[in-house]
Amino acid sequence: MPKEYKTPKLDELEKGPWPSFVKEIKLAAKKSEMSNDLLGQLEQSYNEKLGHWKHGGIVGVMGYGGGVIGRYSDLPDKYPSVSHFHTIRVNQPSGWFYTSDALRTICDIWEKHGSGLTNMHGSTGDMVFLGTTTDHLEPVFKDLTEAGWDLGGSGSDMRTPSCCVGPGRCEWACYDTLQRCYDITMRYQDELHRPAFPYKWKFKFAGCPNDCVASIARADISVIGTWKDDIRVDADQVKTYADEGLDIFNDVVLNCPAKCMRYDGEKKEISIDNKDCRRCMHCINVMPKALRPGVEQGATILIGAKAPIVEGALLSSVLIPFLDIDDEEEFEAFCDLIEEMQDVWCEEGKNRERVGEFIQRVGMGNFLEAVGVEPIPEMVAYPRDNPYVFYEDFYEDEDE
Amino acid sequence: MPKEYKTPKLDELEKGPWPSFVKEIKLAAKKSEMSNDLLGQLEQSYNEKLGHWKHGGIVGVMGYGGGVIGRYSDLPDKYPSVSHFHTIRVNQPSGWFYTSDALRTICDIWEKHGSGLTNMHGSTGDMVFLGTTTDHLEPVFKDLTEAGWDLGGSGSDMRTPSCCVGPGRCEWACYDTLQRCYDITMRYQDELHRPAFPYKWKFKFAGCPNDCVASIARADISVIGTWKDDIRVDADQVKTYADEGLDIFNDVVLNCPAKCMRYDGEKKEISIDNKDCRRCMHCINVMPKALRPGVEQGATILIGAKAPIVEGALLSSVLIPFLDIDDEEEFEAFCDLIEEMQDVWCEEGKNRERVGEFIQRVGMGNFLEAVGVEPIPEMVAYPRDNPYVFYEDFYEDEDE
Amino acid sequence: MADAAPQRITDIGPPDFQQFLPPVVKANYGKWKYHEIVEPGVMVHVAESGDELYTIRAGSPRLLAIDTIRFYADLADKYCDGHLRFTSRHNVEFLTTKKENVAKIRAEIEANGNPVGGMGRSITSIVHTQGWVHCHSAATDASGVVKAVMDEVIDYFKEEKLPAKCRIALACCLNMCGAVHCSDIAILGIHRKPPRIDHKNLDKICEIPNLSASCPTAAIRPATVEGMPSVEVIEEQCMYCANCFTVCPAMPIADPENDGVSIWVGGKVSNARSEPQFSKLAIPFIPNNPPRWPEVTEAIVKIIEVWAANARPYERMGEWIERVGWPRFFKLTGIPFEKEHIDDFKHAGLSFKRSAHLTHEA
Amino acid sequence: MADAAPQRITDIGPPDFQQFLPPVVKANYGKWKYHEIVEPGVMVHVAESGDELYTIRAGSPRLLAIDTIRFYADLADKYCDGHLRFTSRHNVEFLTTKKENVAKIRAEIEANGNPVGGMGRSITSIVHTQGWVHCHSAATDASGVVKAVMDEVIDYFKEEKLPAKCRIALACCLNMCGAVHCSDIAILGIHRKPPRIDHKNLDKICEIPNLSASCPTAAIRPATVEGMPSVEVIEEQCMYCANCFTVCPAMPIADPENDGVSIWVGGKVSNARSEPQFSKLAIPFIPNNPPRWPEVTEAIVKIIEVWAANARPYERMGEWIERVGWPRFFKLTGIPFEKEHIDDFKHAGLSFKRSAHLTHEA
Ligand code: SRM
Ligand code: SRM
Ligand code: SRM
Ligand code: SRM
Ligand code: SF4
Ligand code: SF4
Ligand code: SF4
Ligand code: SF4
Ligand code: SF4
Ligand code: SF4
Ligand code: SF4
Ligand code: SF4
Repeated sequence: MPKEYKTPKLDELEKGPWPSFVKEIKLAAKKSEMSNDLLGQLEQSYNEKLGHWKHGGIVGVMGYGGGVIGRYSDLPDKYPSVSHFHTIRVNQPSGWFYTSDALRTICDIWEKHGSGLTNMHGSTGDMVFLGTTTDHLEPVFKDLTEAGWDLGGSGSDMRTPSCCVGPGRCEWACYDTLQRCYDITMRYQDELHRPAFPYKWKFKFAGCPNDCVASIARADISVIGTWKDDIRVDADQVKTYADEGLDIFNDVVLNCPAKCMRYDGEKKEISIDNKDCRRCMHCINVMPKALRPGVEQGATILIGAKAPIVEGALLSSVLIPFLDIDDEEEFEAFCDLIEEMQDVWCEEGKNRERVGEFIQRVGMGNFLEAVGVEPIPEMVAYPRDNPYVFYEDFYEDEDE
Repeated sequence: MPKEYKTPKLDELEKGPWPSFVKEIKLAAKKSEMSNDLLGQLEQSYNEKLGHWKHGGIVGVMGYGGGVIGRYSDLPDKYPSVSHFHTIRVNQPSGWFYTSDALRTICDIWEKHGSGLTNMHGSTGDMVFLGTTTDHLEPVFKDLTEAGWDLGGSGSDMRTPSCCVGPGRCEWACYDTLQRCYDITMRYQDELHRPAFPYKWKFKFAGCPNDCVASIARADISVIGTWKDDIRVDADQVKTYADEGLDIFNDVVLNCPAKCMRYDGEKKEISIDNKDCRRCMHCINVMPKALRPGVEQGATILIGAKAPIVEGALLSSVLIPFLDIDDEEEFEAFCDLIEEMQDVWCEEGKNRERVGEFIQRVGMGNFLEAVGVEPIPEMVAYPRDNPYVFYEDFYEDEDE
Repeated sequence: MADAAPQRITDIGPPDFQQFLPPVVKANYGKWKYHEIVEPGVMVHVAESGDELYTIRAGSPRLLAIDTIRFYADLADKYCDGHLRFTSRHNVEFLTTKKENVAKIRAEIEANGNPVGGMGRSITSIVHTQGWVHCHSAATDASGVVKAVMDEVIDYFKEEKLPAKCRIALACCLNMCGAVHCSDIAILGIHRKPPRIDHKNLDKICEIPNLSASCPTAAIRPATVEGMPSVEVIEEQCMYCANCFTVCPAMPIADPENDGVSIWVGGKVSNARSEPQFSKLAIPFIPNNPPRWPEVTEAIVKIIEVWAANARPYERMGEWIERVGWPRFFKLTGIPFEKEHIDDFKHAGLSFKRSAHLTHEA
Repeated sequence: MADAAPQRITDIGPPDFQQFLPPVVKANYGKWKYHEIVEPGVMVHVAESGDELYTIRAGSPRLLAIDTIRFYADLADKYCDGHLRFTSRHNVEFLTTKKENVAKIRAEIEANGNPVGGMGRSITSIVHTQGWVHCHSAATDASGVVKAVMDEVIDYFKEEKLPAKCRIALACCLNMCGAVHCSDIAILGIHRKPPRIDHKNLDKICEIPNLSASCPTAAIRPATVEGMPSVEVIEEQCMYCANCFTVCPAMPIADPENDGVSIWVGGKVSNARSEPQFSKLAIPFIPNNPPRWPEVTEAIVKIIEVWAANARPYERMGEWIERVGWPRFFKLTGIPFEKEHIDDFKHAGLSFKRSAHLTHEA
């Protein structure tokens, strides 16, 4: 019988209409002493306003450098079952599609080897198995791989790529996010499992500029779908929206960042100057039955997003304005560029320097030169506004 | 007879429809050997693509530290009349209004003591007397002051303030630019003539947000007129503009940065949500007969503009969103604040550190604290987006 | 899938997603035409073929016991031919071609305590991190704050009654695992005291040059303390980012009285209308007050209500504030503007108001 | 004014402007109602009283011989009761209440070679600096380039045929006395070679610590050269700003082959519509080619024409580029985009395109 903890503070969080994580821990605690001790330690944290985990140590499965986060309680005597409480990151399938069978297999493995608690999913995208001991790592790994699953990334490696639902269920997907996410994951298994970079290296794939996987904010390489040709307009549907009361003028036209739409209120007709359109998606979002992205579709590749530590947060910035990433040749070229960038970053990057910080430190121009990409104005919001140019060539006159 | 220089290069610049500075130099050269030698040296510069002036030395009039820029030719043997060629900065009257008599007096003084060449005006605003010798400095100063004129600033002092034409000839002036420019100039004569600051200290007064004196780009203290209440609308004149063919919708409403205007094309009526209006002036500029600033007028005070050296160019930023600067009490309070800021900057500023750079270095919050101004959200375009907050107070718990 | 291999299997990657796609998805892959939200939390996607796919989205606590996952799986078997997915914000979605199943799924999942919603102009689940449940670095809990906030705003999850989407995120320390920096509302755990130094052990477990280099403000200097090689922290230069602690366990920084939560607003990720933006500081500090962090929930509810009452349709939090100006935001929410709001980090000067574009009250 | 004082007069300041105001200005001071541009270069201001004031604006070379000033004075006497003013951009303005004088003033001032114009949607005089005429620091001439450019664009001065105002400014070195950093088109003199060091004299005339501190990129280090205290410059770190030369004459930087002109576009000062903005780099370098700098004038004319042909009414250069995007600007003007255009100074990262807001050509 597991020890019974009084958890008046946590019990408060069982109340209220939103589903309760405390209920989940208690549910798991019925079967797992680990989860039960977690409950105890967490209640103590709630009382003391202080976490009780020690700085992680390096643990893992044989031959892999990533996928496991070591974790130890700083009150191991009091909560012995969580004295080791490592998490295992399990690489999710593209788009987080599952079958009930697949989920049950996973649950069974985790029931056998761990706390029975998970995150579905971690914020990088993995399934997170929350809490096990060092001696269970190899067994759980064995069971997982035998069932067809593998670990995700952690440490200074390629991290588990993730993607939006894309062509699986979205009319706006401009390329096959699910497939390309899978392709990159499979291609870089070694990079994903064996940290060899200066720091983490994250990929996210969004099918259109709505960016439902937050790639521009959270991935070193952000792949965002877009299109080249004209927005497809179904004039009848425009009229229907107008008739149904949509304020096309104020809600659509006035919100167009490119100021490239005109609306004829009498005729209920919309016209778009597509050469100025920024592919922001707004008008399409508001009138999905009337407007659709063009048919010449592909992706914009951006680079460098990260959280604030150390130099301040970054959003990714444009590297390739348009790539027909579904095309195998262009995809190969993209992979070549990835590898080229990895090389340059590995060679010149400092320890714990994300690629975005690296580019800022060495200068975008120098970075482009090193990876063999031509500078183009699409890469900047605006050209420099300071006159501090490092001209590389100057003429030497005779008398020097 | 002055030496005659062949100036084929400069002669090219006598051609063409725009008034020629070469003609002016030649005109002056008829009466002045200095201007003649200037012609010779300038032609040489045009041939060699190189200036021939030496780094300025410190020259001036007794008791003043500013107002004169020392200048020496590096070819004194070849162009002896410009071996000394100092400029004198003469403080212009507010708004650059002159009478013909006043101008003639000035011309006569300069004919007597210098090259006969001027800049009307220098880019800070002074009349610039272009070229004289050290021994003429005291005499020219004597003649000027006797005629009621005084020198402008140079070096690390308050620089000659300047202002737009304002109430003198502009319907949009929201305060008396001419008077306040004059007041500040007179009040700070000592600061203007005797450099005692870390670096230069410039004031510019614009009567409205059009900023016709470029104060926000060029003055450490930028005073820009604005108003508090509603834009005055003359509905009949709006109709007239519409009837005369102005595209009120596209040219006015769509350009409103606050998106706070609505236009009823049928009734030809404009409506403005004044609480959102940013006082940008655009609609008023386009329809001066129909729209006017409100009647509760005053000024926004901004601080810190400068050219790029060393840390990059700066525009001024909001210090006081609204000040009824025409009111004597509020003006006194403004002067008190100026002096407070001078003190703090003098005490903590580094040599050659403009106040804008100073504020960036010590932090706006600390600067405000030092000068006794409350921080308000009007001072920022947006609050910080990084989590690196220097909290000043933290609780100490018992066991420390 | 399972396949008893004698040797150790590695680098196989995740299963191919194809095997998990519902048949209707396979049939209409990349051929969807449009979608419609048919009721809160339920949308239909219509394919060019005319096929329809209904999605029922339900809120989930993310921290799930395996038995709950099994419950989801059972529900999928019952109504969705065994198909379901999770979203990028940790909700669970049931996918069915049968319109008549929608109400049934809703009933069963709601009965389990999972509200249906989070679509369109709503608040969806809060992206968050580990907190005291699993991380050594946390300045606050994650799941607890999230639960407390969602309890208060759940109506905005269940109904579409906001001007636009409102994305809330939480990260329990400045590492920002939730990547909260681009959220309409971000809750960020924050320390407010310099690290303590375990001089006895420091040299044994950490590399001093690396440690010094880790500090963004160069507040850490090598020093010999009681004869031992260690470091000192110039306290005035420390802004409590805890990067030193990440690099070196001998620099603990958590402190019950000084740890807490800051609130950030106006960020976004999508390119819709305006470009993606960072969230900006709204409330510098609220002390930790478990189990329900009432000051935090109150502030968030207030911010949402003010935005909802004042924004135009389709205006995200930051777009609204951008239009009416930050002074209005502070005025309407009643949040005091303080020195801490003014940036003083690297790009500080760029955040100053460098124009006369101001609103004034007559 | 003149008043023979026996003792030295100081600190009297400029004369009170009041004594220079035309009577109609005094009478209607602060009571102007509206204005109208009645013909290019001529406007009338109408006061609430109904009084009218005509202003005729004429281009001036700024660098004026006193005899030219006297000519302006005579003209003011003849038609304006002795009143005139100069503008913040160095034009001269004749002020009269008599409509019938307008044509006469125009005729006489034009006959003297001063075009009338510069109002409304036009190009007005170029704000500029000293150049080789008077400054030791110049990387190019000022007056010469200005004259050459104005000769080419004078029709835009004389007629109102642009989408909006176009402000051109020139500064002959990075000190930017013309404050060109916020101009629709800025011409900026620029060095491209590190300073030479006069080791023999340096220590005598300059303070070495001040000198080292003056360099924004920390490229200057104290060094002993041939036994003398001096400095060395790490050439790869130098971006030729010449701040060291400003501080120390023993660091000359001017160089005929490497000095020249850069072109910047899209800045503005007014708050009208958009907030004030810095100009951005369009052309990194054009060699000095006196007396007429044909490559410079050609580039500027091209930029103006492209803007004029493509901008909407009221769209300043920068507002147009902001709307259609920088790629379009480079494409239409044919200016090559190069590494130099990408910022690598302090705030570099903020100039990267951090969104998917892009135009694409099908
Ligand atoms: C589990 C997870 C949070 C969660 O609850 O979802 C997580 C947890 C941790 N993150 Fe994270 N990060 C997680 C997603 C992220 C994200 C979001 C993303 O990937 O989309 C970010 C922001 C994006 C980014 O990478 O910039 C993120 C930015 C960080 C950082 C700061 C990195 C930086 O460059 O600034 C650190 C600090 C570090 O790496 O030393 C960090 C470090 C950590 C560590 C390993 C703490 C540490 O210093 O050792 C945390 C372990 C917690 C634990 O005990 O389990 N974590 N971390 C997420 C991974 C789950 C998964 O694999 O799916
Ligand atoms: C004469 C004038 C240019 C002109 O042709 O109009 C001028 C000329 C000089 N400026 Fe200037 N500046 C002049 C207006 C400006 C302006 C514009 C303004 O005031 O509106 C600026 C930019 C605004 C600003 O102050 O930031 C300006 C920013 C500089 C700087 C850079 C200051 C900075 O903080 O970055 C320097 C360098 C220095 O001070 O060492 C400088 C230095 C100089 C020196 C004194 C060169 C030097 O290093 O000794 C020049 C003397 C030239 C000569 O031989 O006559 N000048 N200078 C302008 C003054 C005339 C007058 O009094 O009306
Ligand atoms: C005379 C002068 C003020 C002075 O005290 O000397 C002046 C006078 C007027 N300005 Fe100005 N501005 C004057 C320099 C400026 C400057 C400063 C500068 O260029 O260095 C600016 C800021 C320029 C910038 O943004 O870069 C300036 C931005 C404006 C604007 C805003 C234009 C815009 O759309 O951005 C207006 C409004 C308009 O024209 O519609 C304006 C409007 C006016 C009006 C119509 C105001 C009025 O009702 O009298 C005046 C005649 C306008 C004209 O020339 O078309 N004035 N005006 C200056 C004439 C300079 C010249 O000789 O050409
Ligand atoms: C299911 C999901 C993708 C996935 O692969 O998991 C998804 C699905 C859809 N998104 Fe999304 N978005 C999803 C996360 C996101 C995110 C990422 C995030 O929040 O971290 C964003 C960026 C948020 C931001 O900007 O901060 C996002 C920004 C959008 C937008 C742009 C909204 C805007 O105006 O800024 C749209 C367009 C719209 O809703 O009008 C959109 C539209 C849609 C549509 C309508 C697309 C479609 O036709 O199917 C889908 C249903 C929308 C809905 O929920 O109202 N989706 N969407 C994600 C559901 C998360 C959840 O459980 O709530
Ligand atoms: S990012 Fe675009 S394609 Fe992907 S789910 Fe969102 S709206 Fe659909
Ligand atoms: S996608 Fe965006 S930029 Fe393009 S027309 Fe629609 S609203 Fe305008
Ligand atoms: S700044 Fe305003 S008040 Fe002054 S002249 Fe220009 S438009 Fe008139
Ligand atoms: S002044 Fe500017 S912000 Fe105000 S209503 Fe007019 S255009 Fe809009
Ligand atoms: S945000 Fe900080 S405390 Fe929270 S999980 Fe990530 S590293 Fe740990
Ligand atoms: S908490 Fe951050 S700022 Fe403070 S010493 Fe550590 S690394 Fe430096
Ligand atoms: S810009 Fe430079 S060269 Fe030109 S006058 Fe000013 S300091 Fe001299
Ligand atoms: S020119 Fe500028 S960058 Fe080069 S050494 Fe001198 S101060 Fe430094």
